[in-house]
Amino acid sequence: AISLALVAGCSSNPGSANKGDGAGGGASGVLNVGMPQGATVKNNSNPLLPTSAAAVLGYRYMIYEPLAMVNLVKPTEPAKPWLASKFEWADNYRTLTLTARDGVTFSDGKPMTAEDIAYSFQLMKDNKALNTAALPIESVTASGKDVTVKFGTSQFVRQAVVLSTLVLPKHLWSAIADPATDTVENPVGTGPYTLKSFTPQTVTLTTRNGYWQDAPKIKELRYTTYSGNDAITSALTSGALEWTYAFIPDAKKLYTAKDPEHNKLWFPANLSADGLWINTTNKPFDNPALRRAMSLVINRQDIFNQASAGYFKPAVESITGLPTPIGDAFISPEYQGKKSEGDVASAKKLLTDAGFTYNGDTLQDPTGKPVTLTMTDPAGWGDYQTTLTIISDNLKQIGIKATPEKADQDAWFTAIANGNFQAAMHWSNGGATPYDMYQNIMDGAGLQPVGSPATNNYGRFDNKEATQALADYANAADESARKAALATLQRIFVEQMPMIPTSAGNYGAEYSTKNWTGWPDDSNPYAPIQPTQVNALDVVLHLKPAH
Amino acid sequence: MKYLLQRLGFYLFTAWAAITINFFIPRLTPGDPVTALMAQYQGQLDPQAVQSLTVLFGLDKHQSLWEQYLSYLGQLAHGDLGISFKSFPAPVSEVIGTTLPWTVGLVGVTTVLAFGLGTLAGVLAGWRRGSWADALLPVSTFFASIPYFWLALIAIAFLTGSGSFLPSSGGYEPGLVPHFDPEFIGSAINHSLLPSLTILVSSVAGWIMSMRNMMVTVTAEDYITVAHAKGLSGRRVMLSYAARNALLPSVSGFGMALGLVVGGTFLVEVVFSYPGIGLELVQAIGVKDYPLMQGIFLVITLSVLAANLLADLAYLALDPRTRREG
Amino acid sequence: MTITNHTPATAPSVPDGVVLEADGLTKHFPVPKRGRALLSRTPSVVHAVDDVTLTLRRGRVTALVGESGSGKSTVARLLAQLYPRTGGDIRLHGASTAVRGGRAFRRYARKVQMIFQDPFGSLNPVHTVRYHLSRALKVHGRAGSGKDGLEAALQELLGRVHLTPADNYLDKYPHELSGGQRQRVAIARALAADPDALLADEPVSMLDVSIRLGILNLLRDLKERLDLAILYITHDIASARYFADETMVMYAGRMVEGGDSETVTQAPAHPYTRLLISSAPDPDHIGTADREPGTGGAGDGEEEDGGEPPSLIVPPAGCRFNPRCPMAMERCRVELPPRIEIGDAPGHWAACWLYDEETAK
Amino acid sequence: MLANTKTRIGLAMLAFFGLIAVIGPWIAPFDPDARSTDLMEGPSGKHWLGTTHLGQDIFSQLLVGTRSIILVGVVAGVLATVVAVLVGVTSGYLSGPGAETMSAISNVFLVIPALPLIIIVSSVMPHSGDLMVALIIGMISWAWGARVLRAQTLSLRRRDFVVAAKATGESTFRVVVFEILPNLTAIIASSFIGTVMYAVMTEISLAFIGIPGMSPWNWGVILYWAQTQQALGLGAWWWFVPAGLAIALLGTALSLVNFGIDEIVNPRLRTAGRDLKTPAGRIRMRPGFTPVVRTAPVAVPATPVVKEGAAR
Amino acid sequence: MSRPVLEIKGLDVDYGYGPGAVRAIHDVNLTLGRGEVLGLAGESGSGKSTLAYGLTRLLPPPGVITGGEVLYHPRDGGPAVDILGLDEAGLRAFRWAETSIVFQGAMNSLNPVHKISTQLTDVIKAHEPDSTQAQRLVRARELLRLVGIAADRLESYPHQLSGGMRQRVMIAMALALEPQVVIMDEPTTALDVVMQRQILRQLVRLREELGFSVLFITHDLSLLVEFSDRIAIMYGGRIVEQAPSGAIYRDSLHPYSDGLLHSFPALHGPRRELTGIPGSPPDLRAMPAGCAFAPRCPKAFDRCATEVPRLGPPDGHPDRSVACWLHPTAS
Ligand SMILES: Nc1ncnc2c1ncn2[C@@H]1O[C@H](COP(=O)(O)OP(=O)(O)OP(=O)(O)O)[C@@H](O)[C@H]1O
Ligand SMILES: Nc1ncnc2c1ncn2[C@@H]1O[C@H](COP(=O)(O)OP(=O)(O)OP(=O)(O)O)[C@@H](O)[C@H]1O
Ligand SMILES: [Mg+2]
Ligand SMILES: [Mg+2]
Repeated sequence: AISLALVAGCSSNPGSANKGDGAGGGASGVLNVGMPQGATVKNNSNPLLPTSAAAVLGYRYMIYEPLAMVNLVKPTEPAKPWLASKFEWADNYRTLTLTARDGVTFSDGKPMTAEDIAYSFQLMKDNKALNTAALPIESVTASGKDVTVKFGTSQFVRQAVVLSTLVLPKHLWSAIADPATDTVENPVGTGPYTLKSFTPQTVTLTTRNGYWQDAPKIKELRYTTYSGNDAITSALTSGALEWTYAFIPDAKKLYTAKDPEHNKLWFPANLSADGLWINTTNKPFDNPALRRAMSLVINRQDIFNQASAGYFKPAVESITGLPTPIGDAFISPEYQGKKSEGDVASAKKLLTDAGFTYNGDTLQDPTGKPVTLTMTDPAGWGDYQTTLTIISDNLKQIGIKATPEKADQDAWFTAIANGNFQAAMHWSNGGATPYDMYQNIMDGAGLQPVGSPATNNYGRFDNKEATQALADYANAADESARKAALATLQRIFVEQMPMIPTSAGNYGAEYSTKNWTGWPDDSNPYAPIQPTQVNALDVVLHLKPAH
Repeated sequence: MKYLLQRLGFYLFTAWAAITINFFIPRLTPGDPVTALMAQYQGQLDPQAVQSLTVLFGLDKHQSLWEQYLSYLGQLAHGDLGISFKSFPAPVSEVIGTTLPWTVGLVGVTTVLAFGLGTLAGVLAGWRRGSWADALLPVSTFFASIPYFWLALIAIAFLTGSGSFLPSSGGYEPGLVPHFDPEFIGSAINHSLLPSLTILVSSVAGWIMSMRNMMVTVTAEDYITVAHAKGLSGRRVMLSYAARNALLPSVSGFGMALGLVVGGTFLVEVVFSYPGIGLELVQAIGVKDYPLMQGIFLVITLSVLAANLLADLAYLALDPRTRREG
Repeated sequence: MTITNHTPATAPSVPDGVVLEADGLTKHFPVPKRGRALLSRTPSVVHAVDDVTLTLRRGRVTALVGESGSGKSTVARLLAQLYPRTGGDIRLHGASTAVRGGRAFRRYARKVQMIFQDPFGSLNPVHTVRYHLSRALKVHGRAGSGKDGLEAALQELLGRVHLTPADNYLDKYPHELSGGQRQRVAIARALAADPDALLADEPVSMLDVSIRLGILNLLRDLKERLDLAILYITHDIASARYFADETMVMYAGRMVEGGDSETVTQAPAHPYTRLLISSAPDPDHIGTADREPGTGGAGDGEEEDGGEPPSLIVPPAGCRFNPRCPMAMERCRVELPPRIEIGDAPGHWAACWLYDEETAK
Repeated sequence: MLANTKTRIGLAMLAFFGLIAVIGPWIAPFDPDARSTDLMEGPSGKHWLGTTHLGQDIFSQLLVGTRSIILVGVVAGVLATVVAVLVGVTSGYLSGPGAETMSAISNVFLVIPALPLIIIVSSVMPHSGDLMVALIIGMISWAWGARVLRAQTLSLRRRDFVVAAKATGESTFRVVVFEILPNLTAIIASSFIGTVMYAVMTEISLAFIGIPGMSPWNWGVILYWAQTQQALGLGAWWWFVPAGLAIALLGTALSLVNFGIDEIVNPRLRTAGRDLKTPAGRIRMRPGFTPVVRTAPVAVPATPVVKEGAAR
Repeated sequence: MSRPVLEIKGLDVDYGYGPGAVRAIHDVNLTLGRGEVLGLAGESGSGKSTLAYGLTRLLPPPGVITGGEVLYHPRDGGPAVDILGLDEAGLRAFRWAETSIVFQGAMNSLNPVHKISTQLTDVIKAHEPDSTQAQRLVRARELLRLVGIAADRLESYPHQLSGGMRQRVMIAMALALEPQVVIMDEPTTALDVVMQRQILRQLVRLREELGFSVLFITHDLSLLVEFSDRIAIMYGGRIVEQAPSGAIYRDSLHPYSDGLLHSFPALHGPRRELTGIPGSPPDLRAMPAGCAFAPRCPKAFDRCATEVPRLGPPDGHPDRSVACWLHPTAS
C-alpha cells in the first residue's frame, strides 16, 4: 500500500529541472534517486538504525556491503558471494562459516578482515536494539580469514537475512560509545561510495578510490527526499528524478506516456501477498466456504487496474496465493496453473451447499442472520481504499453487504494486531521462500486471543496442521521434507482461505533510461530494482551511461 | 510591575497547562510509536525489527503514564526535549532547529506582509468609503472563504509546470546545500513565492475587513473631526489620526496571528512539501513520535504566548493610555 | 408646573420620621499598586467617602452637593447597599443593616430604592418599559394577582410618574422614549418597590432644562404624596436651593457643611461652599463672567493650577480643602475639623476651624 | 438586519445549502459509492459533474456530502457557542477564583494547537461519525468566543442598567440571563457564525488529509479522493473544482451574514458613506467636508460659488 | 453693530438627501460682530450643534448643506469669503486660521495616542509650514501658559490630564493661530461649576487680549446670560429670538424664550417662580405647518398654526429680532 497519507501537491510538469550545481544527469555522472519519505533531519549514516537517513533513503547499501547478494526476484537462484568470498551452512542451517574476501578495503584505506565480519555479528548479538532482524546469534568466532557464526535455530528460511548482514569497520565502531544512539556522520564502509554532503533535503554520495570491484560508472549519487508521491511524480516527469519507488495513480498517463522511450517502470512481484485478511473468529466468517466463495467473486484484474494503476501490485492469480511467475517453483503440482477466479453461480452454490441461504439478494448465514462485513483500512492508503470499494462491490453480487471504512493509521494497526477487526486489506511478510508468507498468515505458534497483540496471524487462524507444517518446513533436514510441508501448507491455504489474496508485494521502481541504462527488467531480472533494497548496489554497478 | 508579574504568572500557568494537555492527549490515543513506524515503512522493514525498535526507543521500560509525565517535566526543566523517534537518534531540538526557520521565514514573513498590505488596503477602504475600495470587500471575502489547500493546489496546477519559473514543491533546489550564498537564497526565495502568494491571497482579506471596520468606527470620532477642523492635510488626518488609532485593536489580532504562524498553517507546508515545522508535525503525528510532537507543541505554545506578550508590549507602546507611570 | 417654596425654611424635624441614617460611613476603594508602591507594605486605596453622617427623613428632601468626584454617588450606592462599606453604619428605621445579595438584600431594596444618574444607561436597551416595571413589581411582590392585577399595578405606577395613558408607553423600548420619559420610567421602577427612601443620583443632570423641571416637580410631588424620604444628589446648587429641604456639601469624600437649603445657599459658611456658590453661573451678573469666585484671592495662572481637586489616594492632612482654601491656617493643615454649629440657623453646621471658638479667640 | 442586501443574499445562500443538506441524498441521481464503467469521465448529460476513477458520480457525491458539512458546522457551532457563553459570561460577570480559573482555562485553550489536537483526538474515536467530529471541533474551538464574550460582559456588568437591575432586587441568575445575555446577542450570533465557518473548514481539512471518522461522503472526502488520484494532474478538474467552489460559496454566505451582524453590533458600519445623487452630479459624503448642495439660488453671491461643493 | 466678522444668510442644513431628508436648520440668518460673544441657546435637538458645524462644513454624514451662505469678513478688510464655496484646499487653509472650534467633550476631541505637544504643533505646522519645530514648541508653551497650564505638561498624553485641563488645552489649541472666530459647543458642560468658572474667566480675559469673537453654545441659560453679549434662541431648527443678553433675560419676547428662562432656578435673589415648558420638542420629520412652537405655546392663536413667522425686529426694538406673531415685525 502507499503510505504517506498526509500529502498533497499535484503538478504535472514543474519546469525546474535539477539545475543544482549544473548537474543535469548523466552528462556529469550523476544519478538522481528520490524517496517519498520527507526530510531526514539528522546526518546519520548508521546502517543498522532503521530511522537513520542512510536507511530511510537507502544509501547505506552504497557505503556498506553485505556478505552475499541474494536476488529475491529469483529466490531459487543461489546467493552471489560479496564480501564473503565463500560461505557454507552446516548443522541444519545453524552454523554459518564465512570466508572474508581478500583485497577489500574500507574507504579509509584499512583492509577488511574476518575480525570486521565477526564484529558485525557480535554487535548485533550484544545490542538488542540493533538486531533488527532478531537473529538468534549464539556465538561468533573468527579465526584467520574465517568466521563462524552459530545460531540457536535453523536459519534455512532466514538465509537471505543472515547473508545480507552489512560489514562494519571494527576499528572505528568499537570506539563508538553507544552504536545505537551515537550518530555516524562520516560513514566508512567497503562500498564504492562515500558521503559527500548532507542536507535534510538532499544527500550526495561520490565514488571513492580503491573499490574492490570494477568502479561504478556513476560518479555521484544524489538522494533527495520528497514529501509525497505527487512531488515525486512531478520530479520524475520533469527528469529531476531518475530512480524512485512510489505509487503513481494512473501511471501510464501521468508518467510513462510523458516520455515512453525513457520513462520506465518495473514492478516484479516478491514472495508475499496482499489480500483481504479476515478475522476468522468472527462468525460466520469462521466458515471456510464463505471465505472461499468470497475469493471466487473478487475481481483481481479490476483491483490491479483501478487500485494499482495497472502496474503497482501485480495481481495474484494462483489459488495458492503465491505470486507467479516468481513463485512458480514452489507451487505444488496439484495447484499449478489453478487460478482463484470463479463465477457468481459457483460461489453461490458453494454457499448454499454450506448451509447459507438467500433472502432475496441478501445472503444469510446458517442461523438466518444476514451476512455483513466491515472492511477497514487507513484513510491515507488510497490504493487499499479503492480496493475495498471494489471488493465491496464484488461481494454485493453474492449478497454480502461489505462496508469499506477508513481508520486512523495507528488505531488501525493496533486493531489489526489485537484482532479487533472484521476484515482489512493488509500485506503479508515475504522472503526467499513462501515460508514467510504462509507463516505470517497461518502460524498457530504465536496465536494470540482477540485483544492481545499478535505479530503474526492477525486473522487468528487456528489450524494445528498448518502450524506443524510451518515448523516442519523451517526445520526440515532435507528438500523432500520441505516440499511435503509446503504442499500441506498450500492445501490448507486453498481449502481454508484464511486470507483472500488479491495482489503481490513488489520489488519495483520507476526509473529513467535517459542517462543511464542497464537497469534490471523482465528480460534481465538480475536484481530487485527497488532503491532501498540491498541489491540497489548491484543495480548501480550495472548501470552504464546511455550515450 | 504588578501587571507584568501577573502576566508572567498567567503565562507560566498557561504554558504548564498546555504542556500537560499536549503530553497526555497524544498518549491517550491508541497505537504506539513502534508499530506506527513499522507501518510507515510497511514491508521495507524486517518484521522482526519491532523488538529492536522497542529497545531502541526505550519503550521496554514499563513506566506508568504519570512517571513518564514527571520525567518529561524534569527533562524540560533542563531544557532537554528528548530524542525524536522518527529521526532517531536526532534530538528533538535539532529537528525543530532545522525546520523552524523555514516556517518562520515563509509563514511568518507572509503573515507580516499580509498584515501590512491588508491593513493598508483596509485604511484606504475605510477612509474612502463608497469608492472603488469598497469593491475590494466582496472579492476578498470570497478569497478568504476558499480553503487554503484548495487554492494552493489550483495554483500549483496552473502556475507551475513546464515553462514556469515557479517550483511546485520544496524549500529550495534539491541539489543545493543550505548555505548563505546568493544562489541558495535566490532558490529559497523562488520556492517561497507561490506558497506565500497563496497565503497572502487567502489571509489578506481578514485584515482588510477588520481594518476597514475600525477605520469606519474611528472616522466618526470627535478627534478626527477636530483634525479636519484644524485644517491638517488629508494624509495626516488619515494616517496619523485615524489609522493610528484604528490600528490598536488589530495589534492583538496580529499577535494572535503571529502566534499561529507555527501551529496554524501546516497545510501550507503539506501542500507545498515545504521543509517547515508544520510538515514535520504532521509526520510526527503520523508515526506517534511523542517527543517530537511534544517538542513542536511546546514551540507552538511558546510562540503563541510570546506573540501575545509582544502584542501586549506593542499595545503598551502604541497606546499611551495603557502605559503606567512609576 | 410651579414650584413655590411652601416648605417653611426651618421645618421641625420629626424624630420618628427618620427613615435612613448613615453614621460615619466610609468607603475606600483599593487601587492596583504600581511602580514603587509595590514595595510598600501599606495598601493603597481611594478614600472615596470618609466619615459621612446623614439622616433621611420621611417627607423631606436632602440634597447632597459637591464637585465632581467628591464621593456623592458613592454615598448613594453605599446607602443602596450596592457596595460593601469600609466602615460606619447604615440604619434603616433604627436597625443597623449590612446586606449583600440574597433575600435580605431584597428586603432592604423594598425600603430603599435608587435612581441612577443617566437615564440613557439605566434602562436595558433590549427590554420594554413593561418588562422593566413588571420585573420590579414582581421582585417586590407587588404585582397583584394574575394578569389583571399586574396590568392594574403597571397603570397605577405609570400614572404616578405622569406617563399617561400608560398603554402608549408600556410596550416601548427605551430608545423610543425621550430623556425625560426615560427618567420617569426609571423613577417608576424605583417606586414599584413602594420604598420608604429614594436615592436620586443626579436624576436630571443629563436632561434639558425644560425637562429637568418636570422631573424635579415630579419628585417633589411624589415626596408629598407618598411621604418619601429623598436623597437628591446634584452638582447644581441652585436646584438644591429650590428643591431640597436640607442641603449637605461634600468635598473630597467628606461632608463639609450641612443645614437647611436656604441657609446653606444664601449664607454659606465653609470656604468651599462659598467657592461653589460663587462659581455657579448667575444670570444677574450679566457680562461679569470673569468675576473672582470665592471670598478673595486674585487668580493668576499658577493659582488656578492649584485649584485642582486633591488626590483621594493621598488626601491632604487636616482639612481636605486646605490646599485651596484662601483662609487656611496652620491648624487646618494638621487637624481634621469636626462639625461645628454655626448658630445662624438651627441645624446649620460646617466642618471648618473658622467657626471654632478657640480660633475665634 | 434583513434590510441589508448582503445579509439577505447570504441568508438565501445558506437556506439553499440547508435545503440540499436535507434533500441531497434523495435527489442524488446515483448512489455516490456505486461504481460504473464510465471511468474518469468529464461532465456529461449523464454525469453532470463527471466521474471518479471508479466511475462514481461526483454530482451525487457533492449532493450527499452536503449534509455532513452542514451538520458538523451547525453542531460544532452550537456547542462551541454554548460553552463560550457559559464560560465567557460567567467568568466575565462573576469575580473571584472561580471566574479567574475559567478565564485561565479559556486562555489555555487559546494557546494549545487546535488543529493538530483535533487530528489526534479524532483518531481516538474511530467510527465515531460526524457528531463526534463536531463535538471534538466544538470542544476545542470555543475559547476565542469566550474571550470576546468575557470582555464584553466585563464592560456590560459595570453599566448602569445592570447595576439598576441588581438594585431592583433581581437575582444574579436573572441579571445574567435576562439583562446581560440579550445585550450579547449580536456578538454571540457573530461568534456562532465564526465557529460554524471554522468547523466547516476544519472538517474539510480533516477529510482532505484523510482523517477518518466522518461520514463516508462530504466535500472534503471528494477532495481527498481527487487528491489521492491526482485529479488535477490528470486534468480531471471536474473532480476538484466543484467541491472547492461549494466550500468557498458556503464560506462567503456565512461571511455575508456576519456582515449583517457586524453592522448590528456596530451601528457606525451601517451609515455607510453613500454617494449623493444631486442635480449637479455625484457627490461623496465624507467626514470633515460637508457637501454643499444649494437647491435654491443664493440671493447675493458675494464670492464665486463652486456649485458642486465638496471637492476631491 | 460695526463691521461683522461672520454673516450667516439663509442657511439650510439637511440630514440625508432627497426624499427622507430631515431639515435640521431652516433659513437661519445670524451675524457675529467683531469681538462679540454671541450665545446660542435652545432645547436639546433644536439644531445648535448642527448650525455650528454646518457653518464650518464639519457636519458628519449624512449632513448636507442645502442652501444659504456663510460670509467671512477677513480682518484686513479684504473681500468677504463664502465658506460654503471653498474647495477642499481652501477650506483646509481657512480652517483654524480664521475660525476654530472647541468641541463639547475634550477627552474625545484630543487624539488619545499623541502628546499634547504634537497636537498643538501640528496645527501650526499645517498652516505655517515655514516655521521650525523649535518655534512651534515655543508657541505651544506660550499657549499653554495663556490658559494657565504649566509648560511641562506639553509632554503629557491627554489621558494624563484632568477634564478641566484637557478643556483648557482645547481652548489653547483653538487660539493657536489667533483666529477671528472661535466656536464653542458646550465647552464646559462636563465640568463642575468651580472648574467651569475658572475656564470662563480665562476665556473672557483672553478675548480682551486677543479680540476674537465667540459663538458660544450651551443650554445652561444662567451661564449664557452671564457670559454673552448677545443671545440667539433656537427652536426647531430656526432662530426664534435674538437680542442683547440683558434684554432677553429681563424681557423676552418669544414665549419659548420666556419659558426657557423660567425653567431654571436662580441661586441668588428672591425665589422666582419657575414655569416649565409643557409638551415635547417637535419632530423634525413632521414639523407643524405654522410656528413650530405653536402646539406648546400658551399664547398661540389661529395664525400661529398656519403661517411661519419671520424673524425681524419688533416694533420699538431695533437692536433685537424675534419670530413670533405676537410681535409682528416692522416690515
Ligand atoms: N469602583 C470604584 N473603584 C475605585 N474608585 C472609585 C470607584 N467608584 C468611585 N471611585 C472613586 O471614588 C471617588 C468618588 O466617586 P463618586 O462617583 O462617588 O463621585 P461623585 O461625587 O458622584 O462624582 P460625579 O459628580 O462626577 O458623579 C472618585 O475619585 C472615583 O474615582
Ligand atoms: N445624523 C442625523 N440624522 C438625522 N437627524 C439628525 C442627525 N444628527 C442630528 N439630527 C437631528 O438634528 C436635530 C439638531 O441636532 P443638534 O445636534 O444640532 O441639536 P443640539 O441643539 O445641538 O442639541 P443638544 O443640545 O442636545 O446638543 C436634532 O433633532 C437631531 O435629532
Ligand atoms: Mg456621581
Ligand atoms: Mg449639541
